[in-house]
Amino acid sequence: MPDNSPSKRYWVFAAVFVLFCLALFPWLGPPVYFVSFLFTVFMYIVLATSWNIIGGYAGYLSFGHVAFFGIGAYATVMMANLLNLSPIGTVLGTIPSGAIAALIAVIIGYPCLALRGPYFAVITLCFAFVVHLAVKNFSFLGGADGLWIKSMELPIHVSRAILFELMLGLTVITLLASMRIASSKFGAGLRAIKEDEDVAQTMAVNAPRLKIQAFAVSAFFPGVAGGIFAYYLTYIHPDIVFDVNISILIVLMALFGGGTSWLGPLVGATALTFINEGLSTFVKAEFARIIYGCLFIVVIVFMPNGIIEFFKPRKTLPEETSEDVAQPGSAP
Amino acid sequence: MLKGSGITKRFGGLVALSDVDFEVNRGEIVGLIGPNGSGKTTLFNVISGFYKPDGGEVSLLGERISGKPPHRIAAMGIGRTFQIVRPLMDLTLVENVAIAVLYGRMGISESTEAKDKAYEILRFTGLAAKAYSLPGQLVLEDRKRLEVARALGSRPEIILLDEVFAGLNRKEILGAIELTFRIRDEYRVTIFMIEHVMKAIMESCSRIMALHHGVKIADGKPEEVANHPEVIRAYLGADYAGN
Amino acid sequence: MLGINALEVNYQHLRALRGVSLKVEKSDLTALIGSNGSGKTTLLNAVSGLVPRSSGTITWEGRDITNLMPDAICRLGIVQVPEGRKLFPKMTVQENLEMGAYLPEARAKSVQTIRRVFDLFPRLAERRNQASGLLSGGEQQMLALGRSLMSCPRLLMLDEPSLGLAPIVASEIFRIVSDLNRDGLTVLLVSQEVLYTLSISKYAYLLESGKITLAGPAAALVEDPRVKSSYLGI
Amino acid sequence: MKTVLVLQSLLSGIMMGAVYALLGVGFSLTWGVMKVINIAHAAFGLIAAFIAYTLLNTWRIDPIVSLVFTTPFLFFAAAFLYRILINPITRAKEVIVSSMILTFGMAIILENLMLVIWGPDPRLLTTWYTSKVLVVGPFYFQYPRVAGFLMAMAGVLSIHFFLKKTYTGKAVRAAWQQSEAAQLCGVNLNWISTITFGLAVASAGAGGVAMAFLYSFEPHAHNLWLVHLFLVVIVGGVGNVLGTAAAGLLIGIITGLSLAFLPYQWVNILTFGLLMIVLVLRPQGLFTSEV
Amino acid sequence: LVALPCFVFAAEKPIVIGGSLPLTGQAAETGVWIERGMKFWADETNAKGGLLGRPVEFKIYDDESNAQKAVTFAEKAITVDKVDLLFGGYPGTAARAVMPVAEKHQYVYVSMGGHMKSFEQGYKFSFGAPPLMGEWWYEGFFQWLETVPPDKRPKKAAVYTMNNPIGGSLMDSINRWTKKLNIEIAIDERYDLPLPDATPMIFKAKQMNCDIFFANGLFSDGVMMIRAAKALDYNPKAIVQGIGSIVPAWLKELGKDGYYVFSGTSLHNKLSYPGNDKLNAYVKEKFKLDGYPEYFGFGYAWMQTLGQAVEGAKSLDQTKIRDWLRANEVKTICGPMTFDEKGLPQPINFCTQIIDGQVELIWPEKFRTKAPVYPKPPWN
Ligand SMILES: Nc1ncnc2c1ncn2[C@@H]1O[C@H](COP(=O)(O)OP(=O)(O)OP(=O)(O)O)[C@@H](O)[C@H]1O
Ligand SMILES: Nc1ncnc2c1ncn2[C@@H]1O[C@H](COP(=O)(O)OP(=O)(O)OP(=O)(O)O)[C@@H](O)[C@H]1O
Ligand SMILES: [Mg+2]
Ligand SMILES: [Mg+2]
Repeated sequence: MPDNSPSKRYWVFAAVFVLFCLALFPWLGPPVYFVSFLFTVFMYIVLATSWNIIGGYAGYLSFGHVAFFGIGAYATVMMANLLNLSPIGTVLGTIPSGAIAALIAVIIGYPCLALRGPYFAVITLCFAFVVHLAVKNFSFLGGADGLWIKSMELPIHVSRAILFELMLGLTVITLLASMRIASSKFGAGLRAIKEDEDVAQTMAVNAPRLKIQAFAVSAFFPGVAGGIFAYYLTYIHPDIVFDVNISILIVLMALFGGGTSWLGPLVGATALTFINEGLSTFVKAEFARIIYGCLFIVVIVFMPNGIIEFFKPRKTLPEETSEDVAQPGSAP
Repeated sequence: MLKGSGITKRFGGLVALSDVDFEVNRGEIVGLIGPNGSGKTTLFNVISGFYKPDGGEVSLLGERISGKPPHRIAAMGIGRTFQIVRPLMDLTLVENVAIAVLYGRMGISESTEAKDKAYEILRFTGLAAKAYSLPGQLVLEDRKRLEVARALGSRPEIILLDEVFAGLNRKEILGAIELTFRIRDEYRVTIFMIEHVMKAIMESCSRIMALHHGVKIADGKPEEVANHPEVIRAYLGADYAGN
Repeated sequence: MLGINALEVNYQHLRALRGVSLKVEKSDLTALIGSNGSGKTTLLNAVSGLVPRSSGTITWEGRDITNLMPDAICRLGIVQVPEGRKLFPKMTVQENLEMGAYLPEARAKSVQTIRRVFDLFPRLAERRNQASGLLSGGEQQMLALGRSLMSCPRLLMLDEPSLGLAPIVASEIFRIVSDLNRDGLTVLLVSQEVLYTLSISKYAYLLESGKITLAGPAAALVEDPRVKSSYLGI
Repeated sequence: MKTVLVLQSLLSGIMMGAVYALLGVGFSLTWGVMKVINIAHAAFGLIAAFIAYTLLNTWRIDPIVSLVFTTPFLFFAAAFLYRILINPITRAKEVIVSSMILTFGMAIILENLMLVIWGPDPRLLTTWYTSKVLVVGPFYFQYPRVAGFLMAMAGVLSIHFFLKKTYTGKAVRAAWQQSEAAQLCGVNLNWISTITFGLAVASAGAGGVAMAFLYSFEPHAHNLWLVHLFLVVIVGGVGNVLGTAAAGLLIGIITGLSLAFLPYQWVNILTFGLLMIVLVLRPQGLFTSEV
Repeated sequence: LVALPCFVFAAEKPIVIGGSLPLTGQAAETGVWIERGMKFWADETNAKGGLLGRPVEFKIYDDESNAQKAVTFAEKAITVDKVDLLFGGYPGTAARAVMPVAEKHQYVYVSMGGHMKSFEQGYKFSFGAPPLMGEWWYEGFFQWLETVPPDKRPKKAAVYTMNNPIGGSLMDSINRWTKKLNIEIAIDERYDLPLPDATPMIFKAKQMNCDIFFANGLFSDGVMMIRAAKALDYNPKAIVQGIGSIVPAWLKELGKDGYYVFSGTSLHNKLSYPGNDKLNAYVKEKFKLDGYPEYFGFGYAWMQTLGQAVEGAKSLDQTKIRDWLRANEVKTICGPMTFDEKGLPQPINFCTQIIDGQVELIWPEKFRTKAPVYPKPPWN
């Protein structure tokens, strides 16, 4: 939306400044660990933000998003190893890997997106399991042994810095895509689908197609991220890159921040990764996680619609009025 | 313009519609009456693509629409309201209607413009004052108006109204009847409406069809149908005359 | 019997009732009319305890019931047939009726009451094992009425019982309500079918924008010019 | 001999599936009737298993007997948690999502409490009958499986009868189909929800002990159990008690048979794959849902 | 006694040894024992005057059994805490992921490694001392089996392997040796953990008359298989169980049913190398166990190796430490070791069998603590 109000310009300026500082960071010679840590933060922002396109905007809670991440990782490593790609080739290879993830999203989205609500959540969860187990059983994909990828022949802080910049770039692109979608016709259609898919259809919203598009877009970025992550780790294993906990974590991150806007997942992913890290540094792991668990409870009890909604100026939220609640069995 | 022939719809053992023929011509206001559970809403659901008919077909302007998905049918120019209102609860009224404008046949794909247009439609349906509030705060009557506004948003050729007069008192019904005529005249939309409020239907419709147990039992001028013995027996009741 | 005094109800920013006072006398059929959004449903819900009451009092047989929970109010015999029927859609007709007799006193008599309800609505008896969500609108309304009778009400509050019903069923419902009243049941009836309603009720109130603007014997209200022009469309 | 293998696997599968069902009904109940997806459900079951383990190893109390203590304990603990934490959010805009996050937090807390109390090593419930075998003709049944199966049957059926036959049970269903109307019928919503949640969690306790008869368990085992819960409940139809039971058996049978005829590593793929197909073909679960 | 060394070293800056262990999560049970073994080594070293005259201390992160976290913590230890030495991690997947990190940062990494595949990646700073090498796990068993007269050897094998890197690596020696000894592999299947039901496995093995049963898994699935074997009265000549059968809980759960199971190991508390007695005495006193648990020994042995290398190199310079390890022999509780260019010692081939409630060493012959029981007596 072309909006050139001063406050908007101010925000854009601030964002560019922050980005610039972030991009500069790894070259200032910080301990590599901090570079890696921020790399993980970015990765989760990418994952949560792209999840949010299907999960937050369209209301289709995918619990299998880690599958796309893993597919991207495997595709990248397979490509690099089979074609003997150079580092640059490998980096570029993450893009087709993302495309492969998106393509798979289209294929499985076709039957799965016909399901609604929790059913969709569960079928995507199953999908992630199936992919995970299948990869583990196919020896040409390394099977239960996993795969190695040759790392860049560069000093570690340089190679980490490069991967950092890549992930940062991907983060920016993902956020821009998410913002753009939120304010576009496409985003409006997705919102209508989230609210009531039947009604959306009477408004000529081509729900099946929009959902698939959203699903594909939201699978693409995790695919690319998976590729970059594989390169970062140099060794991938199904239990690492198809870990269902990642799926659950990204859903929580997005919802924690608030799924209705692009900002929510950004805030959620950043907050949770930092909190997690902070806690595990200062407290014994069990107690750290007990605190972590309490945090979810506190947030949900006091900010039931995510952090973002909580700090937003409030529109008066209506109580769910009970007039004319659609009754099962009655026609739509 | 909208034409159905031999439409049959079954739910398990129940025949909700059996071999129904109908036709709605451009510019008409056609009423659909019938006892509760006679299949009226089901017929609308078949037309708008939510149910696939078990037999027969529906066509719009000569093009077959049965079997097409609901959004295609909507895009071809059939708008509808829901008997049990279904506003998009988290969106303001303007946003509700703007989505219909964006995806409908207005050819608008820019949000701001769509919202302006949506506001215009809301004003037309008498909801301008509440345009930026959420549907949860509306009374039933206004929610029904919102349904109508949303249906108009996609600029349909024909609009299916399912009991938008229910729960109104006599005075309010007069307002609603007027709105119906204005929809037809200002938006050049053909209207096909289900109604139990006989006053509304008698005064606004040029033609009425009556269903009973999924079978069409009458079709004709309002007075004809109102005096049709079977309609009186099954639907209006003997003391209708006194009402 | 039921007394409402200066009742106020607020929804977030909206004052839905602004100091309503009315009375329902024993064995009367009292009508409450008003345009859309005037607060009729809100009033009934306030009596039933479903919406928070900001100020004012509600008394029942002299006892203050303003702050009771809905189930406690139901226990006193104040029973509502809610707008939009609100059946338990996946329970059978029989089970819906049984739920009406949930409270122990009613449960004890449920066998007789259910027979009475089936006598009153033979259609329900035929469909007693069908899930209520699949009933037609008219049958659903009958079931809602039947369910409320199962709790052996002492005050029956009906909220637009004829909404969305075929004329033939609507008039039947009104006839049943007036029959019940003739047999001694106290009724508070909310309806948009103003003429019909006033013709069977004894006393009536007109509610406009959350205030009672007119009250009197039903026969008098029918003749009131304001009612005539705004509600009867004459 | 082949038929013996088939039947044996079938029966083993049924016994295993019954246990999933027992663990699943409570989950299904809170989800179906109160729209609360209780991620901590399996963790509660796991607590019961750990308590059973401790009682068994310190006082030689049989795990089944231990349920006499654990189910009431879980019932009251859950009722308490419901009152202070879950009740406030059940009227929120998106109960399913909020409840998931809330109970996810609860699950993390419970898991780590277990870790603090019992440590991370895998445990097995070893009773005097653990390696006893019931031989019926050519079939062998390990006692713990039989015990788990019987517990499951008893649990599922009693919940079913509670919901269908008792007034309180009907009130539970009514309250969640139409809460306002239920209140108008004199149902105390708070009370009913508290009972439902308590009951569901208490049944998880029984399910947890039954699971512990079959598998080893450690504090994070509930995550895997949870996956099975989701599957059973979805296939059975959310909120449908008998459907959940049937789905549990079905999944057990599929697993049992594929264990017998497929290389082991394909069994899970097959199970999850079949479930995906079931979901695509019958989106509302195999059994039409009812509460 | 504990406080004393602190006073002695008060002036010297301690040598910090950092890294992560799975102290919670899936692999926690073993991670905790490794930590205890390492700590025992530290106490012992400090009591003896430390390394290079400086006390040692650990900075241990809990990676929650998550390989990705293990990598992050390794980097944190190296680059933020700037630890002097990196200690070896666990389990195999984590070690596989950490090895390249250690390599990149040029830190010596003495650990179990991630089986043979990870040692074939050409890393220069990683050592397995001892490695937990699945490929070698059954070596001793087969060497012993070869000494059994051919007509008494089993003819048909059922092999069930857990589907992970450990399981996969175990197949190596099975495949090699069964060919050599002319044993037919009638069943070769993998399973994902946790095992849903062991009965069909045993049922199939029994039906096909497999007279040797390989259960290549961990503790709980191993227990389930033995229970099922007993339930179905399946009596092969030998049961070989991968990793679970040497943990103390095995006998606790199974009692007599757990007897006579063969397994391999790369170290054992009954070995006669110096140090084992001391460890046994310690766990006896501290944890009331007869013989130290295996992972306690691993934690200790890895630190033993690293410590000797530091002392040998007389420096904390990682390259010097590495070069010293490449060139010299270390003496560990599982014997002396020298390393090849992969960072591996000679293949280790201990074979154990549970006899009368004790994990006994039966191979190599010179370490034998009891004569093997073969064929396995039938149940009851
Ligand atoms: N999805 C469905 N499954 C099963 N039966 C259905 C379904 N939808 C409608 N029916 C049944 O079909 C019949 C016709 O229903 P329909 O909603 O079309 O009636 P209607 O004429 O609109 O009635 P009303 O005036 O009360 O709105 C009813 O008996 C209804 O119960
Ligand atoms: N849950 C709610 N939240 C906010 N406002 C509400 C809510 N329910 C009703 N209102 C508002 O309160 C006012 C009174 O509504 P109420 O439903 O009582 O009217 P009514 O007289 O029953 O109208 P109708 O004839 O449409 O049934 C209306 O302006 C309505 O918008
Ligand atoms: Mg209808
Ligand atoms: Mg009302």
